[in-house]
Amino acid sequence: MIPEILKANCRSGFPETRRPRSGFDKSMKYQVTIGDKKFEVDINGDDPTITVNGRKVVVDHRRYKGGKLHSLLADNVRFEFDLERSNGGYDIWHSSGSMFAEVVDEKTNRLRKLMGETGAASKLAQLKAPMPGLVVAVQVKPGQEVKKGDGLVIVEAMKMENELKATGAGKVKEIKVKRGQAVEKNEVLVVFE
Amino acid sequence: MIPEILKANCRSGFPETRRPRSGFDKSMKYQVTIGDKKFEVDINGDDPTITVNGRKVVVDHRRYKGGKLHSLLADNVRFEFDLERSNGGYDIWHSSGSMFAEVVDEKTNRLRKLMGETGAASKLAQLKAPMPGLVVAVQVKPGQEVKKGDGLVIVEAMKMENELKATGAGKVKEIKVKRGQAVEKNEVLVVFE
Amino acid sequence: MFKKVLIANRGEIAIRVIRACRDLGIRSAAVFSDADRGALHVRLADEAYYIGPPPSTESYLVIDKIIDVAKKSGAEGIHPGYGFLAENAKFARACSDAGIVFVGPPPDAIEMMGDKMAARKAMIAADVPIVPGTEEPVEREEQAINIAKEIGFPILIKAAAGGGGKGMRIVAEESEIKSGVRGARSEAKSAFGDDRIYIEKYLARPRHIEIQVIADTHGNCVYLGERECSIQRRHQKVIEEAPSPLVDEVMRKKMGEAAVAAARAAGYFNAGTVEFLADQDKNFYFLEMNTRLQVEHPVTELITGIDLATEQIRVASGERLSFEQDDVRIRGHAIECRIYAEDPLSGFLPSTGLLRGYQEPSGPGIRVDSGVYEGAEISVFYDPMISKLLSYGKDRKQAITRMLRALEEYRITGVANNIEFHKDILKHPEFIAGNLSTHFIDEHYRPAEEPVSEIEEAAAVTVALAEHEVRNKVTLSSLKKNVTSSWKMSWRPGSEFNKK
Amino acid sequence: MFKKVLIANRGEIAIRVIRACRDLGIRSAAVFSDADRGALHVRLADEAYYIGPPPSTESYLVIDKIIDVAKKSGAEGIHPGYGFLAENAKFARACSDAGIVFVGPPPDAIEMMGDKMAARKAMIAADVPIVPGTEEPVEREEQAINIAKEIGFPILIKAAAGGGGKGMRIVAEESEIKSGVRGARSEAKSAFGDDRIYIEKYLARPRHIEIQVIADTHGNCVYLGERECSIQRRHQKVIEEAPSPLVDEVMRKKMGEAAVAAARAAGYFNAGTVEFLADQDKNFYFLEMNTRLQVEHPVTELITGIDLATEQIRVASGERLSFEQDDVRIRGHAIECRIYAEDPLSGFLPSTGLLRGYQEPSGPGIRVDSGVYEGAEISVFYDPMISKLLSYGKDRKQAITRMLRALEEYRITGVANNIEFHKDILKHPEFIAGNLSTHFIDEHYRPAEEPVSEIEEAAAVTVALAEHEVRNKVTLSSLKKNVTSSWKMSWRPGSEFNKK
Repeated sequence: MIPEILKANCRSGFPETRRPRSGFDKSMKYQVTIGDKKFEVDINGDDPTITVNGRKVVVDHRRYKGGKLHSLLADNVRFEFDLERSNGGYDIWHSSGSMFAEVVDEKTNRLRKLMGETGAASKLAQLKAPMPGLVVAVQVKPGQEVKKGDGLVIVEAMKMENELKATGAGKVKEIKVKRGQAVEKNEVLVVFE
Repeated sequence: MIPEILKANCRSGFPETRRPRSGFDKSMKYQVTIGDKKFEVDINGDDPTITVNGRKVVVDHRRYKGGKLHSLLADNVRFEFDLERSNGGYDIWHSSGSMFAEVVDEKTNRLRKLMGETGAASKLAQLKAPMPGLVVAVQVKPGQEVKKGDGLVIVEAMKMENELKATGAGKVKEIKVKRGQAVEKNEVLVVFE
Repeated sequence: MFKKVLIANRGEIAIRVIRACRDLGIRSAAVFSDADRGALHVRLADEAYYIGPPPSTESYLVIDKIIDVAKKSGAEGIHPGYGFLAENAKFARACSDAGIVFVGPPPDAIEMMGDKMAARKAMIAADVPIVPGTEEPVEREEQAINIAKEIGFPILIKAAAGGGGKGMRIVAEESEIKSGVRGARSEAKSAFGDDRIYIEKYLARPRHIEIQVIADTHGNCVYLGERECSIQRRHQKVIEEAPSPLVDEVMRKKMGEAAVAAARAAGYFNAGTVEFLADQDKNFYFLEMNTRLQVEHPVTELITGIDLATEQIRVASGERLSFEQDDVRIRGHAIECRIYAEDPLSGFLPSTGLLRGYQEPSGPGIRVDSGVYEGAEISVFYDPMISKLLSYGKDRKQAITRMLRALEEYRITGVANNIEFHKDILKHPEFIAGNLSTHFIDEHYRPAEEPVSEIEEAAAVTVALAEHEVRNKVTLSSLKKNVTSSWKMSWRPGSEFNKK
Repeated sequence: MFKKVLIANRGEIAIRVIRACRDLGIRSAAVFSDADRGALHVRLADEAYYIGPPPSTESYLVIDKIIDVAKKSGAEGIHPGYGFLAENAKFARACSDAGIVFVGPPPDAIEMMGDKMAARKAMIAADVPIVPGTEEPVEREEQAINIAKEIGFPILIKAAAGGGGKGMRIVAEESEIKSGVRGARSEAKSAFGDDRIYIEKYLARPRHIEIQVIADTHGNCVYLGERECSIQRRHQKVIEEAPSPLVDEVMRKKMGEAAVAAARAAGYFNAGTVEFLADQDKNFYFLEMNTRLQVEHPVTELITGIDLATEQIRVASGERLSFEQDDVRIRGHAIECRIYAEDPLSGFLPSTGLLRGYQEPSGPGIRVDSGVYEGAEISVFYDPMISKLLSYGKDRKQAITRMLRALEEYRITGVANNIEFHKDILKHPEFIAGNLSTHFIDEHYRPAEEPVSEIEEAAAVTVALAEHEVRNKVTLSSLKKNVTSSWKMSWRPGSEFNKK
């Protein structure tokens, strides 16, 4: 079986494909969370006029380059994003950086609210290695309170020592690595309470 | 099901993949036909030393960019080809042009010879439209003998009139299009006897 | 200065203007047909407006649509690029009627220079040398025969509204005149909607040399040296260079002053090019004036250091030229190779399709003005130009050397292209010696019939190895061992194989 | 001249040398580790030789392997690029022992300039101004404290074998000295295998200005103006420009002559760079000499029109310099932005992975020296530089404007990059005013914490539309209707959808 996402990618690789005129649900509300900002996007079938946080916008959205390149004209203003499925959401690459978006439809969102979930939690949970490398120093101990910006672990990679800092406040629960240890990208180094 | 060729493409997309050390047939002979030239290529499992028309060459062959980009080092000389499956063979794009290759293994080749097939026949069989366009003139008639370089059909495309010429000698059997007709790329325009 | 400019064009020239706008701090608005929604000019502009179906007659050439989206966008100026509406006086007038500045010359100048007859008359009056020929359009075929006899064969039949080689016929003897007139007329009719033709003396082995001029609305007009554009195929330029190997300081000054006289005679402002035919004895004759930015303008930018596209917009907004004639200094040598999706081995037949692989050259002395990207489509609807490859060096030799290096680096797969053709020309002893004429291709270009056998052999080996790999299906697990973790990270979407 | 040159390097500098070789008609042979088989330098070279596993200590740094493949290839010269073996005197000697020309200075000059202490001594003897500090390596921490007290705080602790900011510590007060010495020593040990350190006065708000020199083996030595490289992060240059906004004709001549004196004192030939620290009053002090082609050499190429890499190879082959001091003319202004795969918002942490999308800028005044392509991997094993983006303009203002335009056009996805960082710097009023110092980043760079809300909103809309599209599974047939035939032609391999 071709996974669903691959189908989507291949399909949207056709440069000339217009947004199809049929087969879409009549109306759909999506809640998109980027960082601590939330965007309500209402899409009505294949109507080019959508609303975002209540404001009407005329959009023209296409995919190119095998589906990864998303071109958006929003009221004729040009945007370009490279979208990559990641952790149930999307990694969004754009010309000036990257961000992560979580997207849920209205139904799921309502359900979640009922169940008391908070959506994309942004509290300090764990420190992951941003690249493969060698741990040259661990600067914290279990039980230690840290605040945003505190140095946690130094990883040597690409011939440079990189100090990984806390992105928020928290209390160290467990150190998963020790000095001299080689780590993979995204390997968990420190767990917080 | 993922078609076999897609698998091959995806698999070879790993840039760091070395030619694997196992699972290959011990020895295999291929006959590759490009134009009117034939090349016998002997490959012995994953041995980097192969022979081409009896001459030994040390090769390092990898695929990049989703499998389409083939990099070959032949006795350390660098070549690069973009291979695309086409009509049971391969379209080969390289930095100075393109060509078509037919490839058969030894067994198939022997079988073919027994059955009296000639392999990639290069005689004038039909004229296809090299691009979509409009037929503005047909310059030959059924029964007419043509020689290499004779004008056959004029197709207007990209705002220019393009005279399609005979690539060899032959006798016109049938004209498939008429003046004013729009044609697709690769549509057959003239059939030869 | 404008705050927003609409670019009524596509491809590399639209991108050239987007870059000029950015350099001036102006917002750029692109237009696109259905075929161009994913085109590079749309990807690079700040805004983009849909203007209709792929055929240019239903989109890029529809004056009302362009004016409408210009108004909608709030653009204060429209840059027409080259081709399409660039030399359409009606469009220039429609712009000013809509209160939008047309980034180009006054409509009257476009009209005068667009009418070859009127232009010739004006040039005669302004003492600019012209090629002997008719001053009025030729009506009947008999008339054509008489004129031809008068000025002598060979003659050239040209469309009055023409350009780019369309509606053009060379006639060597009387018997060919009738079919030549008919052919030129019908081609002119379909290309320009105007079947008037005229006749002039056909110069044997002429060189095509043109002078770039730019004028402001305050009466200043400056020439920026010449470009030699003798290397042509299908009557269209493919290689241009500046300075010309033929032109010395004396000839440059004479031609430059003639070009300025031509521009002044037309009441010209903004950028324009006065084209001349020159013989090997350095005589030159006015051919026509192109009332727009030329395809080959970058060679002039490279040798003068003057940015023509930004200067155009500055002048259009009413500013004075930022330099005078004496400030113009020529340094080094520049060459442009037009890279087309076409097959030189089949009579330069255009090629269309997906750019499967696309990697541009770079490095010292190289500039690429392109309108495509890997994965983009070369469409059947428009000019099959992929890019303009430019080289710059301290002298002609270095410019050629660098161009050959860049051609060697350029990787284009999926469509036919003329890179090998350019290499053949640039390596030709006559080209290296600077012995150019508009017949260069016919006289000297002999494409290699066969690819180099070394490449064929390597291709055969590659095909065999590829086939071998496919037949001996390798299990995933044996492959995964060698894959680094970072790769695994990035190969996520769309791959079956990382899901086990 | 050589017929073949081996390039003992990778990435953009290997490609720079390949281009120089092509310009000279020399065959180029690349080397590659397992991680680089598909790297761009391998794709562009004429030949390529495997030299071992990814870690550079097992491949690019192994002298024997390099010499072996050079012999095997039949190369007559080896160009070391920068980094790796470029400033390794042992390697230069191994080349000449093997009968191969090292494209660089004589081993003795490398050795002398590589030893900071020896270099300082030689400079004192040659009357080249130096920063006050130790002339001998510092042995014990107590010794360091005494020296520091003598020359006054702040002081700088540097590795004797150092370069590129490694093994470097700034110490503001006595209490920090011990840890500073220890840190610098251990970093120096692991980076260079040599833990000798020395101490010098730390200049507050210095500017880093360097002079390019080139000398032949016939006793000619010429300076090619200065480059200002004050914009640094992690003690590494990120933005360089030429000429320096600080330097006038008088200062240029003084610095140039000092640089030539420094080179002569070392018995130098080939290209080299003499680095100076300068204060805002135009005093300057010898810092070190880099005995190789610098990363930032293209800014000098752009303003002088001299091709440094080809000139290097010419000189190495025994030719005389093709120009004299009086021929060197500076025209215009050039800037280089080093584009790194790193995250400026996380302390410039390097980023690795697949370049999902990669589109380089181009157009007037832009040159990109890069070592990557779309689909290539930024590997963990080497320097995370993606490219050197260069702009050239008639003056500093135009160079900045064009650089900002190019940064705006540049599209890199899949790895973090510092494009926004460069934009922030280039738009900063102090940068525009030319008020630079090596502390510029610390003092002035304040990254925007939040992305522009307009982009976030557009991203949210795009995500919602993408999700909407995926959920409302469109049947293939409805899509195929709109697909042009040429597209279908080219989409053949690997696609399920054209097989019905």
